[in-house]
Amino acid sequence: MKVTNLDYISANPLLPEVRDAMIEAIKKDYGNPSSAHSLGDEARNILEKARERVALLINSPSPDDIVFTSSGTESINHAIKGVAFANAKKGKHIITSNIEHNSVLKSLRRLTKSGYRVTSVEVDKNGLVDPANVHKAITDQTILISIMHGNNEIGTIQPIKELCCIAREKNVLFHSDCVTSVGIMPVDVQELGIDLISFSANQFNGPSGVGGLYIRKGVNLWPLIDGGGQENGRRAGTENLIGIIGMGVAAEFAHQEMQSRLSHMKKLKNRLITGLKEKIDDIIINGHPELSLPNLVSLSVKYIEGESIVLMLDEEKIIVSTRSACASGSLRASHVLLSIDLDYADAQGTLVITFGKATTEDEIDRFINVLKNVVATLRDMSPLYKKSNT
Amino acid sequence: MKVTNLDYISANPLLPEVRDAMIEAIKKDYGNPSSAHSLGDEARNILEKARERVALLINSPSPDDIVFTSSGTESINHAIKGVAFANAKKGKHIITSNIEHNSVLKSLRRLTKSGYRVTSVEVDKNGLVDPANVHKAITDQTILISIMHGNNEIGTIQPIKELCCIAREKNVLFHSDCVTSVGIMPVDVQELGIDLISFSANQFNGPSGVGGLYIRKGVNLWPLIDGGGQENGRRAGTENLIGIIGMGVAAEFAHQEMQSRLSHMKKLKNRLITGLKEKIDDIIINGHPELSLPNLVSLSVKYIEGESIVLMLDEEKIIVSTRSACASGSLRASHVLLSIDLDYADAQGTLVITFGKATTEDEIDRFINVLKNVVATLRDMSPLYKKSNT
Amino acid sequence: MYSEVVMDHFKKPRNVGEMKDPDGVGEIGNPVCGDMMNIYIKVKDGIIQDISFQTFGCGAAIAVSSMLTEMAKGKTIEEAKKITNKSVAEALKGLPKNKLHCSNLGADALQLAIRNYEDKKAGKVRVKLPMEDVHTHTEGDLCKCPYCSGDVDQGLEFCSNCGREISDTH
Amino acid sequence: MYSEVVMDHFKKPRNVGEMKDPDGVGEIGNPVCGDMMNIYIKVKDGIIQDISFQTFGCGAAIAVSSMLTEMAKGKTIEEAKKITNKSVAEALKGLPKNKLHCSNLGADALQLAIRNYEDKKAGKVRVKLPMEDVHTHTEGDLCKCPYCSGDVDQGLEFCSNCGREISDTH
Ligand SMILES: Cc1ncc(COP(=O)(O)O)c(C=O)c1O
Ligand SMILES: Cc1ncc(COP(=O)(O)O)c(C=O)c1O
Ligand code: FES
Ligand code: FES
Repeated sequence: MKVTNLDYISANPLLPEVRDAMIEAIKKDYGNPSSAHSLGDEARNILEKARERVALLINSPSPDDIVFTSSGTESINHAIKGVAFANAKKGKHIITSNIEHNSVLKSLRRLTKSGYRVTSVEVDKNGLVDPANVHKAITDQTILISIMHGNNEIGTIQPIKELCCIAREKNVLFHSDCVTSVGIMPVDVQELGIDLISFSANQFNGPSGVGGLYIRKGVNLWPLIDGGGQENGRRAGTENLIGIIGMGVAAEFAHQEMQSRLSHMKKLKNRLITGLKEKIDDIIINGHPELSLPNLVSLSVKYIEGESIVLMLDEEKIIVSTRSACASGSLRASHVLLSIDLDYADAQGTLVITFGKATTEDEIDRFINVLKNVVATLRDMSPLYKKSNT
Repeated sequence: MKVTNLDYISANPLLPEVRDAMIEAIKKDYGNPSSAHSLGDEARNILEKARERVALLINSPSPDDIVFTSSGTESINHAIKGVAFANAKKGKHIITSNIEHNSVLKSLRRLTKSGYRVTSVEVDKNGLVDPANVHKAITDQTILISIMHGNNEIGTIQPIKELCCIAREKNVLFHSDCVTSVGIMPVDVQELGIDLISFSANQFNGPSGVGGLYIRKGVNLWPLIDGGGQENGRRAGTENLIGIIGMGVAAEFAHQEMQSRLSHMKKLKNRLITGLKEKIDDIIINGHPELSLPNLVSLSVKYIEGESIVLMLDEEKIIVSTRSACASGSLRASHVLLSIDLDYADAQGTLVITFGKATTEDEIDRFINVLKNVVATLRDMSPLYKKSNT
Repeated sequence: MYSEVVMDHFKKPRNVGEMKDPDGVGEIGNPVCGDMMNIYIKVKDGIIQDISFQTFGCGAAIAVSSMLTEMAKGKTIEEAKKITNKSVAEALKGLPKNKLHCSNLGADALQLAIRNYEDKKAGKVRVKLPMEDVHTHTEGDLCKCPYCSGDVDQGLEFCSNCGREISDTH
Repeated sequence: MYSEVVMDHFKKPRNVGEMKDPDGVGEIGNPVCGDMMNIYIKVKDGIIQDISFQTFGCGAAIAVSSMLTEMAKGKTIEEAKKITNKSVAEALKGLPKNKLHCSNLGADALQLAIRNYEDKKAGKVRVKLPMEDVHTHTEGDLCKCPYCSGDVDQGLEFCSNCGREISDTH
């Protein structure tokens, strides 16, 4: 039986067109985009073509505002540490939220070791940040606000435009981890009025290990990686041209197909949520009912634990995840789920279901049916289930 | 006519076996190595296989000591900044040499903005560092010595083993930028007794934008990129699995074919130097006559300027470079060439000729003949040539 | 990720379920991951006649529970006391590094059940085993990971052995 | 990298070579890259009758020299004085950002040659045009790149416009 992949957030399958472009690039075996000879020219042209495509996807005023990186994580580190170091004279205070991805959290934690102070604002039960809280947290020492767009565990989408407005008014830079949103839903840097956004090719069917950072013109930040003059001096190191070419093609298709993909995913999401509620008792759908990523459902199954659900589904060739892949080595309950006041045991029984363009309604239906059985089996084993029934 | 590529250092062609492995990986479209399900297992296995192959190439005691990065440059930034920040309590003094690659220089320059002090030791006319000078430069504040293995502009190979000995005796960490040596000549981290080395897949016919960092067990350093738990917590971010697979295969072949490649390149290098000296007047071969990379010749052509030579050769479908690609945006004379006391104008007239496994003797011969004509044409145009003849 | 033996016990766990009128019950929660396990034993003539488990936990925890009950069944109390985390993990043909702590859950729950049985016989109240989650850090020295006891590099917020996140106080 | 016109002038440079008994000579060195250019002119009745160049420099510098000599040939001194870096660069259909400074070399050498011619006529000694290589940096403000006059982000050691490396004092 074909594998049903409902863990797109960990690894989006490559779009066939992306795959072909990358294979062609490997066969062509381009030169080094920095070389001052004809092999270099050819490579540089293809690199800049990819940059234009990515710029279009996020409506960047100029392709030059895009820096290619090796992952969403690198982009985030670059933005946060880069702004922090370059603006240390102005102040050392940074504001973030309680439900950020590890790459934001750990970059900030790292900075606290160099004397930076971090304020983390709470979210409500739906996972929403209240802009008023961010406003209140700003001091004259504040140099940066970093709040994510779509949460990767519960899907909640933050009011970035409103937050950017506040930041601009107070003359504070604003960065958003848009890894889960860019390429999935419209993200327009000019409309948002944002200073920095981080994103990752794999989230929109491009290759893994390729990311992007948008830097508004005039924003002050240090490179994370110093060396040669690549990427306009903003990020040194010979480029992963094959990956970047793949990202460019993925960006172009994500841009073109945005609306049709969105309506497909919304349909799947509705079907999934309705089906789950109908067939399985004692579940919680986490996150905001409307302001939520179209391709993600966060499901807490009471009385049982997530990893065992994942393993049992895996035996049935259904792939889901308990949380984003990069955190799956961690055994503690997710800080995101605890932040929305989920009970510890419920947090441990949470699945993140993500899907995409190629996912079918049949796959959704099969998932619901198989999950129903898995839940029954595991609940039979669970000390919590019995307790709750007596 | 087929292009004659004598600029391997900017972009090594992919080995056919590497190309095939990467194409296969793209077609397979692996999952995320961090995922706790079967797609993750598969991806993790292939990632670890690549790590083993790379470990073998440099004789690392364990594959776990290898961290995959996005370039030689990233590895270097990681090593230098990582050691500096993690050991700041011990001291803030770092020793390097005058002829390091930009990624070392600029990482160090960045650190000086955070209160670190850098001592840069001179090299002699052959480009060699004198270990006695390094020894003298060590203070009780010294935490790191970073000296490259094979120089990328003149080829000179430093006495790393001796330098490591000194460092160890003084309890100072030693990092070496081995980008030009790993995969080209034997580099054995255990025999060298070294703490950290940086390297890059493309130098041994792997893909661009994939690097490695060897970290001896017990060495203290901070990650450059914080976030998820990838690479044993040493480097966060979803992996560029396709590139890493390519690096693994390239490492395996570099390891197996090391001796035959070496003797092929030595033959080419001899032929090239002899031919040049025979056919073209007023040239200088830079670097050490023996302690030099087998695949690189640095040639200064008096009275004319490098870029115009490169362009004219390019018209004849011969690709060479004036210096490493990542520095080719820079117009100043190379700091490396000035450090070996080359005259400013001679430094501007310098070519770096690099070749590899697939290069033939015919290509070398054709290069020499075409160069002879180009040099004559440009000298006719040069105010310096006339002056020197009157 | 898991060995075949682990997967077999996970997929077809032996001795699942609550026991009516057990002679001893061991209940334990894992401080690392928040998972829970109950072990029920029935003892006759100093021999564990019947044993069953309930587990809220990861695949390893379920496999450990299952393997443990198989190992303990039919053993004397004295023999069963000798079952350790290590012997369970070995019987499972190993566990991933960051899952080694899951085997603690099993052996500890069994020992608690035995203690509960003995206490009951002696008329005492049930005791909970204390669990440590302390991360000791000696300045200058390498710290030890609280989960796998491996060396932890300073500056890392992960144990480089088991990959476990280590708390801020590190 | 270069336009077709640049490549054409580079590959087939016009008016190459030293001139015997020139009426004016302009010699200039480029402080950015260390390249050099000599321009020789022969003037009759206020018209540049002949012009030639010698250049030690990059492809752009050679193309600039060639184009410049073509543009100046046959022009009156007054007309030739109006030839600027910009008009040469435009005639070449543009230069890469980081090569814009190379066109300075050409126009400046021509102006020097004309000055030399006029000075000779007036019996003066030859003067060298002063060249600036100063990078002014106003704290708080964006600095200006000394090469392309674009804004330079602080913290960068490169001009983000032309890609030129900017000295340590930045
Ligand atoms: C000596 C040396 N160090 C570092 C680098 C940078 O490596 P990468 O191009 O992989 O970033 C190079 C690149 O050629 C090099 O020659
Ligand atoms: C919200 C969020 N931020 C950051 C990342 C890290 O991106 P990458 O995996 O490209 O390093 C992820 C990964 O899934 C994510 O979901
Ligand atoms: S992770 Fe909790 S017992 Fe295994
Ligand atoms: S780089 Fe010197 S004139 Fe062009």
